[in-house]
Amino acid sequence: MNDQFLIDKARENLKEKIVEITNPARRRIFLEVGIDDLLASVSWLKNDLGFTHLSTISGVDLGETFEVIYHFANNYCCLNIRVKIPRDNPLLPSICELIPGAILYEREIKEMFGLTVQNIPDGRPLLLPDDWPAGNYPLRKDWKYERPPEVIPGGEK
Amino acid sequence: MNFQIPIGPQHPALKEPIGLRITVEGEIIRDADIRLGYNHRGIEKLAEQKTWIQNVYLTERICGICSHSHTTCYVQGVEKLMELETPKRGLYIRMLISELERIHSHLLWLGVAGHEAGFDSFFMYVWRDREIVMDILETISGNRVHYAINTIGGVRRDLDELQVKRILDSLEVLRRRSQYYLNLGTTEPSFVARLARVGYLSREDALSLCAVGPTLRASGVPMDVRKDDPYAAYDEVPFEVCTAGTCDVLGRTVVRIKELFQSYNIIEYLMKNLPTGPIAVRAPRRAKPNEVVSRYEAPRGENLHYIKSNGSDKPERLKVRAPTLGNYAATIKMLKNGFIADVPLIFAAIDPCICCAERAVALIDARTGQEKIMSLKSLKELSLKVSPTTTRKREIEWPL
Amino acid sequence: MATVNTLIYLIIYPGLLFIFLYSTFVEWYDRKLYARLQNRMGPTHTGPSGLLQPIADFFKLMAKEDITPERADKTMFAALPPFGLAIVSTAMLLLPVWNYSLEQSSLTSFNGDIIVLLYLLSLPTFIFFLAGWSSTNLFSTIGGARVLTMLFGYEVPLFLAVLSPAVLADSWRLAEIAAFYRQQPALALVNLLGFIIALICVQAKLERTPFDIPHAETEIVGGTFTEYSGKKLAVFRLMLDVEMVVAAGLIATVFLGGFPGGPILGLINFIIKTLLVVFFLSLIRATTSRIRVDQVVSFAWKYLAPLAVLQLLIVIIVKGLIS
Amino acid sequence: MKIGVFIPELIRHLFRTPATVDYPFKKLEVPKSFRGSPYLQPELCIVCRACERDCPAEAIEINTVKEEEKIFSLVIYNDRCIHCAQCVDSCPTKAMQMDEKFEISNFNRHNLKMDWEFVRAAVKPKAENKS
Repeated sequence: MNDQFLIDKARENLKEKIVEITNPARRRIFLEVGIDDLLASVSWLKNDLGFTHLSTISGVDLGETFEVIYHFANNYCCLNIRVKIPRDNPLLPSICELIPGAILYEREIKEMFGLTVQNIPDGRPLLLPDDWPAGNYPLRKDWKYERPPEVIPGGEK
Repeated sequence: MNFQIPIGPQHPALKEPIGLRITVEGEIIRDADIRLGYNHRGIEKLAEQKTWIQNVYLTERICGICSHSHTTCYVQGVEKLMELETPKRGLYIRMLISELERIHSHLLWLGVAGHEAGFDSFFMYVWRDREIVMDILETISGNRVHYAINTIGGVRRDLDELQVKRILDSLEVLRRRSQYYLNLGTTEPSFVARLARVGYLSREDALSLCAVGPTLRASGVPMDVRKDDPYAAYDEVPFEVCTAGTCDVLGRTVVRIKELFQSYNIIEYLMKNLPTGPIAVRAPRRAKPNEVVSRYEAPRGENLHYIKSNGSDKPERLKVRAPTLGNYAATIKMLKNGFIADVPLIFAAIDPCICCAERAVALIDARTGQEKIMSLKSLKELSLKVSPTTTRKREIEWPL
Repeated sequence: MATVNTLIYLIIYPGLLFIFLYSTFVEWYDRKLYARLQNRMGPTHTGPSGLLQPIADFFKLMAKEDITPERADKTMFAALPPFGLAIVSTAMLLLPVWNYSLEQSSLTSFNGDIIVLLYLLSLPTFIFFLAGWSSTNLFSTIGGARVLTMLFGYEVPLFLAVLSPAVLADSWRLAEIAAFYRQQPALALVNLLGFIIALICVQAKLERTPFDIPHAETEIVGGTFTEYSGKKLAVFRLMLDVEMVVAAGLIATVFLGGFPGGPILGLINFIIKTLLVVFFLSLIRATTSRIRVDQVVSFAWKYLAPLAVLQLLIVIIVKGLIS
Repeated sequence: MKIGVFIPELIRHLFRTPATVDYPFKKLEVPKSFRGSPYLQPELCIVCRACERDCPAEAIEINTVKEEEKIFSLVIYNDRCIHCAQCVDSCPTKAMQMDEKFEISNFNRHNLKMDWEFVRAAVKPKAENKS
């Protein structure tokens, strides 16, 4: 297994579903697919190539769009599937059917970026407090946290 | 009859806050639920406001036990972004610290496992011998916990002959002691009775729930980033990936002790083949717009940092996936149908590092949305206030 | 004179004052030994070599805030610690230290006192259970349930193991059993198996590792004692110490030949023999890890109980041989 | 499985000196390169502000006292300091150094503040640190 083999495989199987495929470094492949093709790509990756280990799901706020990257890994390579979803309609299909271990990462990304994950088996808040105000998504770029002035207990400045 | 037990956020078995809610039937666990966030510090958000060099120390503070893992993972990624060629000697010293950290982390885990099982003597002995590693780390880096040896482009402190000799000498002691603990941990009847056939996680479950590190390897999956995706100079160093087929806590113990021996071999190789030359190159202050996925095998498993730069002196996004987070889904699976008595052991068996897995913003009042910091006095008043509705009615029924 | 003597028995020796001082000393001994076995220092600074540390701990706890949970059964919650202490102190009086004469039975030494002593040693277990239960804390409740579950495991082997020497000595009086083995020390060897079983069962009764299941801190926080604080906890701790002394004294009486020799020599005998037993108890504590409650029950019924029966059989055979 | 496999080790250690140290009365030695708290050698400081810029904990503050007389003040907030020694690395003239104190706890955070008022030094940065 090498990078070129994987890229060829991807081109062969996914064909026009691929928006972009890059290989910036050895053992690193970035594959961009459309949001509707995500489940098909993940299922191909899992069933045909045997990538069962999902390392994590990262989200990036690009302003107009959100970029969600699924980092898969096997014994050779780290393959990253990238999808872009528009900010005004942040819908993301859940991959928990295929990869049960994705649940915590999906819950995290749901909370932090305010994405709606469709068909998520368990959508309760994970990291943020129960009384967190609705509509605040900390990792979005427009969410700014102002640091309160430092209060030193029992001390006069 | 079912009833729920809260394990945490504050519990003697947990050294850090995490919420486990366990539904039990008598002593048998029927269901488990996990709640994070008690230790969430917003590091990912904070990292976007700090410079590349400041973030080295920020990532170091993600975790105390595997502080070197996070910096190495981060620094490796940033070096790729900045297209720096790290000198060989720098890489070797970096690997030395990471293996020493693995030894100290595994020994710490072994002690904690003993403590959770009520085997305090074992705990004391293991931790005593762990001091050897801590002392070496202190002499090399100048601190016991946050080594701060990494910098972008290499490492910050060099090794001298005396230190190399000291490391090689202490390896002998550590090898002997580890062999003793391997024998002891697998033969002491009461300890084995607590470890064997506890927290079963089949190979299939381990793979589908994306477990990492020793948890995965104890289920018989040889997955180790050092072998699969060699970073630093791991492709030059001979070592083996340790696995066990028992899929239980005993297997995880054995995998960790075997990994100790591999680490001793790696350190021996590193010290005997230490290249000469500079230890670091100078790093620029800015990085070109790019992205990188950096992986690292921390003592607890695969550590992944996704770094995106935008051309400024600050990262655009730093995503940290600590190994413990990857193991939570598997832990819930392991807890089911176990005994209450096994909760601390099963939970400890993934070597949870909760502050790793979480990265508070501030106390925000739910009704008003306003931030406030409660004074000690008002907290005291709140705690002393007796609810008028409390009755002395007994609600708990016979649990057996 | 008899009244003065009785008062001395009750209050000074082997009564309350002696119990208090000696049990704290035994706690110190246990802690120090446990620490040294683990290559630690143990209590160091309060008094010479930290001798006064348990007493300091006791008074410190006495001074701490005493919290009663809102939902707890308050009367029961408060009554249990002194009640438990009274029971174990009463049990202490039954040990044949000085307060007995072989010829004549008295209030503290009579035929059948071994049964009374065992009965008094069973009561603390129920005290612990009730303490856990009346706290109404979830962890306490589980701890209380575990106390009772364990009781079913170790109580029968303990009775069998302790009573078999009595069978051989043909007496139900502690003083007479001890005197019997003093006269025929070789026969004490017959009870070696029983001695080991009794040590293990006493370890379980005292809830020390590997049987510290009812208050396993890493599992169920403080178990039965989760809600106890301040004075009540101090009394409970003292009670456990006294129970340790009594249990060690019982084993020493039954298996090691008692404490002959009047006030002074008897005291020395008592100290040496109980410390020996406590040494074994500490060693067991240091050697093992905590086991699960289901493992306790299966261990007790699979191994301890059959071995105790075997011991009884040996005793009956030996008894047949010598008579 | 063996019963009592741990006993020989335990008994052996019963007669050995404990591994622990009677801490506040006896202290272990700190290694030479220990990273304690940072301090300034004001005669070397050229006020390049590298330490202030690189400090991850924002524990260093440099203020101008009198611009024309080149008098500056440097404050180290030791209550915020994370003892990473980045300031030592960043300093081109080695004006920042670490001491070897480790018992710096205090009841009042303000007592941990250290400040210097000094005239800017005219030392040239050393070549090897610059390249």
